[in-house]
Amino acid sequence: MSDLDRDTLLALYESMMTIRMFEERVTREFRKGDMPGFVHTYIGAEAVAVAVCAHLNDSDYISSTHRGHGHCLAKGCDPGDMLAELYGRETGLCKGRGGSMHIADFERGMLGANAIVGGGIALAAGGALAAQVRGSDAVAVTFFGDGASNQGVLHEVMNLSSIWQLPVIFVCENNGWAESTPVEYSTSVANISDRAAGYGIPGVSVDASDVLAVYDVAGAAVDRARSGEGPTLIEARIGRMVGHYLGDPEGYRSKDSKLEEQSRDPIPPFEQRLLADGVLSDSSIASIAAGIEVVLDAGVEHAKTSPMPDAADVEAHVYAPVQ
Amino acid sequence: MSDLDRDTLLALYESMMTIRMFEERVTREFRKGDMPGFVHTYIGAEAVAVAVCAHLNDSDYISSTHRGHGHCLAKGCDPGDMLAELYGRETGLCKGRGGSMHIADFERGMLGANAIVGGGIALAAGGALAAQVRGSDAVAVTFFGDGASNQGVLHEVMNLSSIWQLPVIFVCENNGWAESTPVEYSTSVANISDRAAGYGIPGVSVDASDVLAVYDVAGAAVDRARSGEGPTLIEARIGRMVGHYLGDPEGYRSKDSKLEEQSRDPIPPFEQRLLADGVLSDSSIASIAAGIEVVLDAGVEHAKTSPMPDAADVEAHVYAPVQ
Amino acid sequence: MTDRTLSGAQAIGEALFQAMEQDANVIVLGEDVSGGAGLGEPHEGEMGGSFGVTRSLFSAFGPTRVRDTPISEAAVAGLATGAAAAGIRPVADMMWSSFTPLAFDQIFNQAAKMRYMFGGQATVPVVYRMAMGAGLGAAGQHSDTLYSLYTHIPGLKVVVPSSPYDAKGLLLSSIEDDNPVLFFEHMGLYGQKGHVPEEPYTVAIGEASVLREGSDVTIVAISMMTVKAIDAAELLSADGVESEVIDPRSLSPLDVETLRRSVEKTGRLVIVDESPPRCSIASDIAAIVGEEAFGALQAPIRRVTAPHTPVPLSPPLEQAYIPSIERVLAAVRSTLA
Amino acid sequence: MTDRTLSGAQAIGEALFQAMEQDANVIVLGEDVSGGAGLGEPHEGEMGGSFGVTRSLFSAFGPTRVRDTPISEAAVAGLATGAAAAGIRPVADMMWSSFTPLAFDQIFNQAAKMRYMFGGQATVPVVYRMAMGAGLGAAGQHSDTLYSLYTHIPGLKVVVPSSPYDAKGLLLSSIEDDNPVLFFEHMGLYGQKGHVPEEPYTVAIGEASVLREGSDVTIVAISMMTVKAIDAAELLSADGVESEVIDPRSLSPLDVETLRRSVEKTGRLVIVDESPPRCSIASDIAAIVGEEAFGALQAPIRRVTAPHTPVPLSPPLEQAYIPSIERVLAAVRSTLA
Ligand SMILES: Cc1ncc(C[n+]2csc(CCOP(=O)(O)OP(=O)(O)O)c2C)c(N)n1
Ligand SMILES: Cc1ncc(C[n+]2csc(CCOP(=O)(O)OP(=O)(O)O)c2C)c(N)n1
Ligand SMILES: [Mg+2]
Ligand SMILES: [Mg+2]
Repeated sequence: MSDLDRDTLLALYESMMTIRMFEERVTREFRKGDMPGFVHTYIGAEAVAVAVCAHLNDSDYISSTHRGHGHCLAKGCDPGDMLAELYGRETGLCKGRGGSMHIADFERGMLGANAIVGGGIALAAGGALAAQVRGSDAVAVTFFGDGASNQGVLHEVMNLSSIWQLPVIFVCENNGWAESTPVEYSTSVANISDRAAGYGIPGVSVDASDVLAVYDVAGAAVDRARSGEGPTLIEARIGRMVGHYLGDPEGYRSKDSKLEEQSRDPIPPFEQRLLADGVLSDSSIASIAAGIEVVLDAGVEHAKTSPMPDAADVEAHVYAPVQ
Repeated sequence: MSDLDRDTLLALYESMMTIRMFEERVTREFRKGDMPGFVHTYIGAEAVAVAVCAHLNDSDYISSTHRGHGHCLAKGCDPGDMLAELYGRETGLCKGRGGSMHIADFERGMLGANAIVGGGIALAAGGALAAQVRGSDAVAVTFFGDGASNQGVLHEVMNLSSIWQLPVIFVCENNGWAESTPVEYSTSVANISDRAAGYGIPGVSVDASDVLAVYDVAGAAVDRARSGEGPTLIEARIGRMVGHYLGDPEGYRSKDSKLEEQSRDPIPPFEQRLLADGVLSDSSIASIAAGIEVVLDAGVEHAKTSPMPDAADVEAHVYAPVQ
Repeated sequence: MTDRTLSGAQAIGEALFQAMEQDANVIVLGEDVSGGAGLGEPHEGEMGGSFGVTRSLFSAFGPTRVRDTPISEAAVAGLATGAAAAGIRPVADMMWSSFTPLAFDQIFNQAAKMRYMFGGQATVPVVYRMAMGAGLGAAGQHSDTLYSLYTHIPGLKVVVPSSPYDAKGLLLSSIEDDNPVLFFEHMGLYGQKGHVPEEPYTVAIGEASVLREGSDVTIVAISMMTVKAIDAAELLSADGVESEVIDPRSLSPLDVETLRRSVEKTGRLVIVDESPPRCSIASDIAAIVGEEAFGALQAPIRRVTAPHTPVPLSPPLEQAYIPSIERVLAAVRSTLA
Repeated sequence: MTDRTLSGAQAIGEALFQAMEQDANVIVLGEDVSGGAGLGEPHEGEMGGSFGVTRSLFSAFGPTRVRDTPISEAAVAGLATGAAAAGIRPVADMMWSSFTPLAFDQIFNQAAKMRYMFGGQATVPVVYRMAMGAGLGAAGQHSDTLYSLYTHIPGLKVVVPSSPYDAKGLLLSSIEDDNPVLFFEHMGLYGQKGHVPEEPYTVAIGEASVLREGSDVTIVAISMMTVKAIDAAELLSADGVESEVIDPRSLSPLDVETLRRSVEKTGRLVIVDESPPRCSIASDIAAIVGEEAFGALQAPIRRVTAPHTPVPLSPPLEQAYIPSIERVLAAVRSTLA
């Protein structure tokens, strides 16, 4: 078990709560009908993004998925700018061009959500390649799902990253499902982490209802990468507490199995533990939540009052100007 | 060691010799300059195609590579029609449209050489899928190189074939090189067969300078597939006795290393063994060779005297007619 | 009977169902085509693909012929291609056309070329179905049309239905066709209602449909742009301008004859296409008709297309991306000026 | 100095060498770009890619900046894209353009769209180099041109040099460019000899080159089709027909202005393009010029293209596939008839 100081523990907690409350707010706002596009929330997976990104700084890169809000927030993106993006506003992180599935923040090394399943894997490894070429100690993390683990590009990139000893960490968020398809059906191996052996890199599975377990595993992988020892594959096991996307009727799974998955929520056990250890108190929990609520209120207000992009600008931002 | 009858042993030998002599003849003819295109010979790999295809019949499928002559011959393609194809003649297996890198013979389940490295892997698995859908006991074999083993499609197809228990055998011909790139550099695992574990299928490496060893391993894999037990990955280790393509200056490897690889020729030890066992004699060896030479002479004659396609037919064969 | 009405999604689902009934060689495979089908049991609440199109198939035809797949577009397209070459008739659900780039080698280098390279011995009766188009706010990596790319590729057929009736008939033709067919289902088609006979029927691939006759200008519209074209034509009619609206229905092969004849009559051509303009079907039709009906043309051929950009999320931008009725009207008027 | 002559392959190699000298952020990666480089030691007899273009790089710049890769086109293109987004300038050697379909998702869905989807924050200075074209008997799966496909895609630049001079200058521009550039090197260019200054210089992307002036007909020729166009022009000149021959040099962006002005002068346009005709750059130029110079056109625009087929192996078929001088002459004459 990690021997973390109070501040780190609190930061992990607050970061997880920020994601959870952000996603719950997005869920409510989305239902009102004025948020465009498709939204996939990160509810239930918070421990992964938070525990991994706790080891990263702004020079480090991450690439994300269609389910990217948690990665953004954990990497330090501004919730208000994110909300403005979700609402398609000119003030959004991507000026409203991308939305939930294509949100990015290059200043924070956040190389983008990706609506192509598996689409971010090579990009993050590219970030790691750039770091290696420059001789910096930056690392890169690519988050992807169990579904994405069957995309060919993962195989290619794990192989290439291994032979070049790139500072990249492969984080597979195994929530048991790819849309309606269960991982037991789609994937020919018991532990996705077992595939690491085929690439000569360490592979480890971790129960991601335990944020501290993920923290340790991720810390070791980031250290390895930073010190030039190459990639690691981490399989983080989570329950998919919600539907695949906002609005998913979920006809393909039973109420019982969903309840079972919801019981793997990473937040309550961590909260209990921090309460027991005196790191949190009922009142500090309330005040953290209140603080986040203030940020989210302001964020939603910012988003909804921001201007839409001008239709006349539809052709802007396709090409970088020639110097 | 296989306990094979005389006829089978002789058939294996004759088939290997046919490939070797075919390729030597092609090499000579190519140097004369009137054979178009790029040619990659199968010299040194004979044991693989021969030992694997010995377990197959015309209802079984194979897919091949840019180095496909050996697979064709082992699957029963006519040498004369192959030569006509290499010369781009209307009488060729593909009416001169494909040439060496795109030679096929659907009547023999030979789904094509493939000039895309890794391009045949999914096609053969598709053949296996068709067999499974039809409820037939046909199997499919896909041959590919060590270089192809790093293509993403292999990962996808091994996974899919495993979960569907398709009757497909993955035969990786590891000759140590992909063009000028050594497998030790390109590939992040000691044995390519070790990757099978990531897909829940058996993986085995075999020294393919020993045709009987390959015969046994392939037989077991074909039996598994035919009886519905699913795929196998076989890594057949061979030496690359020749250049990557006809004309390769091979500046990237030393004479010594080439000599070492040439010492892994599968034919001499097998010939010695058959001589020792009385299956072959000096005179039967000579008469087999003479018989093959007759076929090749006739084939080259057939090829060179066959008409070229008519330029006016350049647009034929793009689409199947609508019934 | 004659007023039996189905949505585009239902019409496509019915075509698949009937094709599978008629021919045991027809199989359906793709991500979530049933949904949880891999678990073996037919079940309530099947997903049936992203738009419910394939919902009825698993229960009726079972796991051998209706196969959920992992997320492995190259393998899905590649196995479908190989299985077709080996004699069955797979219908691969590629979900959205924007995902086909992951399978592009299988479609471009394998399926499309196989018959030609092998001198005619290969027959590759595979259909790749896919949703496409902007309008749902799915943004950059889901909303591409891509039919222009596939039209460039010899060996493929490209089908773009714009009504439930055509969707059913063209899909049945596509499944019967012995060539690889890219079957593009626009977002807007799924919800559209229209008359669809219950019995199986085919609509020939390669025959354009004249949706409206007119003598002043020809408007060729691709896929659901037909709706804008028809609306524009009605508005123009009020001004006394009679438009002939043509839906090519398939882009490869293209019914050049019908287009040429119309333009010879009207002397004017506007093409409405939701793809970006460069090397697009709009350019292609303009080039072909510009050559074949040169003498008849009384005005430059106008193309109303998406801009040369990816598809944006934000609603005002997405609306600016999709060709509008106003732009169609302006283009038609410019040919009359 | 002024008569320093290099082959196309040498000119491209020199551009890469100089770009790497000038900017430590430039790296080269791809299958066999050195050959055996992975073994660590610089060595004699480097392969230097399929055509020896990159032969000098590994010894000069070492294994960090010159990287052989496994055969993993998607990873090669994808890592190059990601590395570019992360601030370096990778030049990815894709070998032959026919192999880029394996990397199509990385190029189409990632590299091309990144800047737009992310509201302008991404800068993706990656170059994908590739050989292309028929003529070597490499047949169906090696000989595609494919520049038309990439021209369709917003966010990409597409460069098609036709002389050693342009190849060097355009490659240096491409590497300096902050956008993803597809750099197409025709087989025929590698062996072609021409004047190439030793010092680094750039040729601007987006500026066509008028290879020959003339007032009777405009011939636009893509990549090495320029050679056929020039030869045809000389033959026509003997008959008193003066052709203006234009090489667009880049297809995206396209120098429409130069094309339009020429056709306004000549009133006639023939386009020579080695790709299949449908949704091709030939169609695209015909559509654009047909619209912009409509009033000036005295004859239908003729496209001389490959047929709508894959590339055949057999020499007479391959020759029939590639546009011939005879076909160019016939097309020009038809515009004058
Ligand atoms: C290339 C591609 N194929 C299919 C889809 C459609 N799709 C979106 S999310 C998804 C499931 C992804 O599953 P997983 O990777 O496990 O991530 P999760 O949603 O479970 O977090 C699918 C199939 C897509 N967006 N991109
Ligand atoms: C997709 C693709 N990438 C690259 C090439 C160029 N190429 C042809 S053969 C070859 C090496 C293949 O190595 P391997 O798979 O080991 O087969 P071998 O030649 O050793 O039999 C390469 C890179 C190609 N034909 N197709
Ligand atoms: Mg999942
Ligand atoms: Mg090899």
